[in-house]
Amino acid sequence: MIEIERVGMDEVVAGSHVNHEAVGLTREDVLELFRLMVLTRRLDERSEQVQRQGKTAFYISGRGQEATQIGCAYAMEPGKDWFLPYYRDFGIMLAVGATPRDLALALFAKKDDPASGARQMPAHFGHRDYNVFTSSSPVSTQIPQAAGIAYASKLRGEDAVCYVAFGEGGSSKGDFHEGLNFAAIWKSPVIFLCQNNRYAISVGQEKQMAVEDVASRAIGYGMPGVVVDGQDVLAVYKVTKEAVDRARRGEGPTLIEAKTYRIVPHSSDDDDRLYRTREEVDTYRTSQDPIVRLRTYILENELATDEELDHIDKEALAHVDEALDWAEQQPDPVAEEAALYVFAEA
Amino acid sequence: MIEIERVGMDEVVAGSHVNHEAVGLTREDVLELFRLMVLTRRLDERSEQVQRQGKTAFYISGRGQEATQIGCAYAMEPGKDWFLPYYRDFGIMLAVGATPRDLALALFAKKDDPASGARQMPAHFGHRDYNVFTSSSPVSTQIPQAAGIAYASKLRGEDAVCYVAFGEGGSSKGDFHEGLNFAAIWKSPVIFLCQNNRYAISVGQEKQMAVEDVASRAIGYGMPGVVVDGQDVLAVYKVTKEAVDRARRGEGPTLIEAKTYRIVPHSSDDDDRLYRTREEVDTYRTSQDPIVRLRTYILENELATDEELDHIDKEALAHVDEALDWAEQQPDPVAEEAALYVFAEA
Amino acid sequence: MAEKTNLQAIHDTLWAAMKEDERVLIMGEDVGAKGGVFRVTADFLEEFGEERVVDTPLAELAIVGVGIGMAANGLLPVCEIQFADFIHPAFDQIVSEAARIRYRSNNHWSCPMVIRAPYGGGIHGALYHSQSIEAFFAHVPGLKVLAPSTPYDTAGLLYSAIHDPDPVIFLEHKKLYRLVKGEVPDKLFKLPIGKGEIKREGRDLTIFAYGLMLHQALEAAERVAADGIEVEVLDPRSLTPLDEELLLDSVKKTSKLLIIYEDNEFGGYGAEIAAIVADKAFMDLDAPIKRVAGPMVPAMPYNGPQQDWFMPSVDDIEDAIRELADF
Amino acid sequence: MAEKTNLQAIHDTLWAAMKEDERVLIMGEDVGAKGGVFRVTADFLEEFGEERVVDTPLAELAIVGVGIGMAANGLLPVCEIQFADFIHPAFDQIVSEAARIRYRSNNHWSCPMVIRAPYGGGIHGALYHSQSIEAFFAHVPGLKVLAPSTPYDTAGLLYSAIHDPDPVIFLEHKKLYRLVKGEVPDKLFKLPIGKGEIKREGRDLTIFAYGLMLHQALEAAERVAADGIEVEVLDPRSLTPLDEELLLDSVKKTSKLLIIYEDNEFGGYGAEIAAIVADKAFMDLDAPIKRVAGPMVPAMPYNGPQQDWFMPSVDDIEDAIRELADF
Ligand SMILES: Cc1ncc(C[n+]2csc(CCOP(=O)(O)OP(=O)(O)O)c2C)c(N)n1
Ligand SMILES: Cc1ncc(C[n+]2csc(CCOP(=O)(O)OP(=O)(O)O)c2C)c(N)n1
Ligand SMILES: [Mg+2]
Ligand SMILES: [Mg+2]
Repeated sequence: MIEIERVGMDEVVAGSHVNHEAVGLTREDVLELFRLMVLTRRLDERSEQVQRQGKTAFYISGRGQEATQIGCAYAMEPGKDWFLPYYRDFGIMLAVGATPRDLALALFAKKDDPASGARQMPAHFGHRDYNVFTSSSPVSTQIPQAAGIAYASKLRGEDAVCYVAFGEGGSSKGDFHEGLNFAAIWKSPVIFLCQNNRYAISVGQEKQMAVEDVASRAIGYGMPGVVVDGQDVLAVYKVTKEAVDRARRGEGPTLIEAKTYRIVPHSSDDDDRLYRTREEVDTYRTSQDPIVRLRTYILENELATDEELDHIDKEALAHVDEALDWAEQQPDPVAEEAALYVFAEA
Repeated sequence: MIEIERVGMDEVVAGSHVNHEAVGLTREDVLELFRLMVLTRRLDERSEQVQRQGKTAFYISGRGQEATQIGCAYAMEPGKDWFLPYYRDFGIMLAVGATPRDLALALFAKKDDPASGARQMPAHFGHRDYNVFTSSSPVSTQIPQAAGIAYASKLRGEDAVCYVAFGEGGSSKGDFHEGLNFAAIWKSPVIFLCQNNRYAISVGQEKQMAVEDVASRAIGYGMPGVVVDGQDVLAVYKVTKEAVDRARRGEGPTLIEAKTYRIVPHSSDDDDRLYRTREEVDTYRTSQDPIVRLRTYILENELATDEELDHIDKEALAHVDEALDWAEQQPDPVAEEAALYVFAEA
Repeated sequence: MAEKTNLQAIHDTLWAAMKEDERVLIMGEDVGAKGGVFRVTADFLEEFGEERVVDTPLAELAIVGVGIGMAANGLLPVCEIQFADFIHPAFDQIVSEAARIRYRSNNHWSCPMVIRAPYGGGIHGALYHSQSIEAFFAHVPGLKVLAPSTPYDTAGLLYSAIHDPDPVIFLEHKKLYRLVKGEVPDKLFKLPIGKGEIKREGRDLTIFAYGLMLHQALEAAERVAADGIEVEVLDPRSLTPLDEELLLDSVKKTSKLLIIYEDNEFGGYGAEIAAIVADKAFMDLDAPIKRVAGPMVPAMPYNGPQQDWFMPSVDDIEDAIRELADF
Repeated sequence: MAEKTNLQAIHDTLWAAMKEDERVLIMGEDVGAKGGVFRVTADFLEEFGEERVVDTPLAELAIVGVGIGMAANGLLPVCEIQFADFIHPAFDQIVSEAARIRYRSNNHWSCPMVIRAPYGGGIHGALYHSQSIEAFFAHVPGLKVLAPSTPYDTAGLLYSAIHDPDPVIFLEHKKLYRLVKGEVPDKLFKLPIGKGEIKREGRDLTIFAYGLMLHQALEAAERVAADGIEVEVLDPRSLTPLDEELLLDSVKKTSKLLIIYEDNEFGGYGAEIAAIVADKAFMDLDAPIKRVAGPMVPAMPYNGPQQDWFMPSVDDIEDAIRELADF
């Protein structure tokens, strides 16, 4: 029987379980990972603010899951590979090439939102330019679709890989089962990334499944399963890189489960005090925050100084502010254009 | 990590891997198992004949899977337990108490068919008297239903167990995934029996899944998984009994996979020469036939003589003949009564 | 009697029904500690425990499939689908299974369950938190589909649904959860399933409407009353079984019919209403049967201008009334 | 030209379309070695290999979901659902996903796929191998639903469907697979989607019918012609988009409409036809709009007497024609 692999799960550390050079990354790569994570975080925080100010109608967040997303995306090849993100994947979007402006257009429900022209809620990602397939609200429907995208790449003899994400809640749906099974049979090049943040809205993992690890399901499909510390960007990079290499070699899909935590309520419509304690949330807000972890690693390894990191952070914030201000001024969708594109226009 | 258990899978034997006394069965029990298996087989053979003679419209068969069905049913308590059979489960039906007459009424599409009044095709089992819930054609829909039945029993503090069957093909559906996951979380007393006969109509197991054992999926749900030689009635009895005992003790569900083989075409509408060789089928028709295996065991252990077994067989055949002749003479459904029971009648 | 919103009416009815009868059980996503995303089951967990207020996995197929099993084995499950838009993964369990348990078993088995589904738009819910789903289910023999639109009707029909011997799809318009208020008896009571109600009498034309559209129709009727146009507003409450007699009687009286629904027009529930009247009350009609309904785009957009473009408005209804009255 | 059955027309069109264009691919249960349970893809596996004639796991959700991905990434998948009755597990992937890929992405993505589904009864298929499913899908914006009923129409529309830029549900009546024969061009050809055809001209009344019911309607029309009743028979071929002009023109000519379908009557596809005509051709009508359709029981029974009770027959249609003609 195949055993599932566990990376970074044996002990709790302050920095990373993995050395960046050991996984083929340079100092510049590490700083780029940091930049992407901080950019994602700042965009997230400002998005929350504008929603609270009543400027946007809805806010949903990947806060706390940045290492999982950025580590994974960094192991893939934007432009060549395919992406089927889920609604918390702001980090994936920024890492594959979408700009803060692109994402801000969706937040403000503006005409030029590249995902949907603001037909959909924010965080329903999609971007033709970067092979990000359109996504929807019904949880997990993207999983079999990823298997199909990967099948087509392989049929044509291309070595593109397809990323698809979902929560541990999403792993309970039939779509997960049928999609993974299909991809395993046909050795389709898919990275199935389960971002296990312990909750599906209010439902804790213990009522979602009777197992500790979603990755253990890989055994029943006949694909490798990996559990990784999702707060550790280098560890996530490492396991994803291995999975991507396997997929490119024609060895089929991998199920990666990143153990992470949602440090904010489910969305702007949720009050998480109804179902979890502040103490529980606090660990992940402090020492287990993925950005704190990477900062610690960088400082420990003297890859940059505090000042250099602060500078990156400041630039990220400026970038985000510019994007939000700009997006807010962009034109709204035109009412009658809602009639377009039910079918291909003649 | 939980390992799956394997019973009778290490070597091929002519009789049984298990001694009947070691699993608490008497000589009488063994002969009763033999009688039920032979009765199932004779009913099956005669059903095929009447269909070929044009007396009935459709024939589907559990031939070759009798040990799996009878061994499993014998470990349960008809009258108290619940049953959600699938369409090959003629053996289950006879073992829980349905008579050959009951089943023959469905074959001939007669008014008094206890399953559906001949509204449904034959083999769409159901029998209120024996807690056999009504079944349908869409594969695997019964699986979450079984979880619900078991949940209700447990909620009321009863120790009834619920049997549910499906093929290895049926294990590919979302219903399987969602049903097993629910039952595992709530430790509902369900025996999930996968009758793996290697084919789903024409689709071989290798295109159905990338694993050897459906039972390996139990690991991903957090319930015990067992693989058993499905041609060995005593082995199936043994593993089912253990699972039933666990379930009654409140320890939750078990996934049992019985390795068996469908020695006939999928149904009277199928021609299996299109997709498998005669040689492949022949092993299972001869030495691996479950009735041959049990007969060998009985003779080896001198529990009965050839003559005694032939006598049981002859009686079974007479029983079946009587039932078919009788059923054929029963009244047809009344056309206008098709309007009844869409809802409860006032 | 007390003044309640639709939401309170549902909450209180469920609560009392669970208090009264141990067989009643709630299941769905987030119905426990969170009390449901709309807080319909707020505080239920503490009162009834996690085995009767079941937080399910994120798996609609299982919510319904497991519910069918519970119903077969003596419980009276009330399944919550978080948003009606997410009922589709359970489509097979509802249509192929729940709806046919009794029929396919020749009355030996049954499926007394309720599936609650918050539906409807106008709340910036976008493509997947705004849909109407009644047309899919009203077409299916073996299901009852209820769409009450006032607190009183909601309370009475929910209690009837829980004790109905067959499966009931219970539709709750999200925008109406807190929008309307009305008197509701303090004790559990049943309203007959299959009976509509004339919510406003009139003789110039009949409007058939339910959900948010019922309230918009009543508002439009008020507006035109100022000009002497008297509109009769029929609330079916139960989409199937339909109170056909009430419908035909009203059309007989007014000779004109305007059907309003939020769902996509083509093949929507209102099409059947038109078909029935065009057959059985044809000779009573003085004008074409008109519809005001959602346009034929997949669902309503998120952004304000396009959402408003999608939703039939009070103005749209008013215009349609005037045009039909003038015919 | 050659004389073919519907089955041969489908087989040959798929074959030629795959020969012509590498992007076309077949997937479904048993489509490989067995060549499909109806033998529509007999011998395809040998010719095109297992990667283009994909035997899928028993998983309809995946058949459609995977197909959507293939279509997004440059292929033209033709998904087979073994029996239309088993399409429901894929309902969410069809309705929430395939139908909306273009709309929800503001035209950036599309879903050029065909979902073939053998439907319809009269073949002792019982509750789960006999159903009509068009009403569910014809209601969904973003889907095209085709129901051709002759070999010629079937061949031309299937080829159009394969190259249509949007998702198409392609319905094949099982009883018609071998029942009718007709001339089909030897080369691939396209018929426009959205165009109906008058299959028989007449001036006394219009019948709207498709599938097996079309052929029964033609037979009934022959019978009454002996008595001087001239029935016009309209075959929509495409259920959505609907050829509304052809329908309204025909009703304008005959002033009477009879709608026939095998599916359950209430909320069935024909209800929309009645609703359109009761609005847009009301002034042309001389009689109530009538329907002959399946009764409101969940589906047709297996046993002969009750199956026959369910199915609208040529006699039923003849009676309805005579009654309407006399009106
Ligand atoms: C099919 C479906 N059912 C319910 C919902 C409502 N819903 C949205 S997100 C969510 C929880 C998802 O949890 P998980 O998959 O763990 O992802 P997370 O939000 O925790 O990242 C639910 C229930 C939905 N979007 N789709
Ligand atoms: C949802 C659904 N899809 C397709 C079918 C058609 N069908 C009936 S049986 C069958 C194969 C089932 O194979 P398996 O589950 O292995 O059971 P077996 O027949 O081999 O015992 C198929 C595809 C069906 N009944 N239901
Ligand atoms: Mg989660
Ligand atoms: Mg099988």
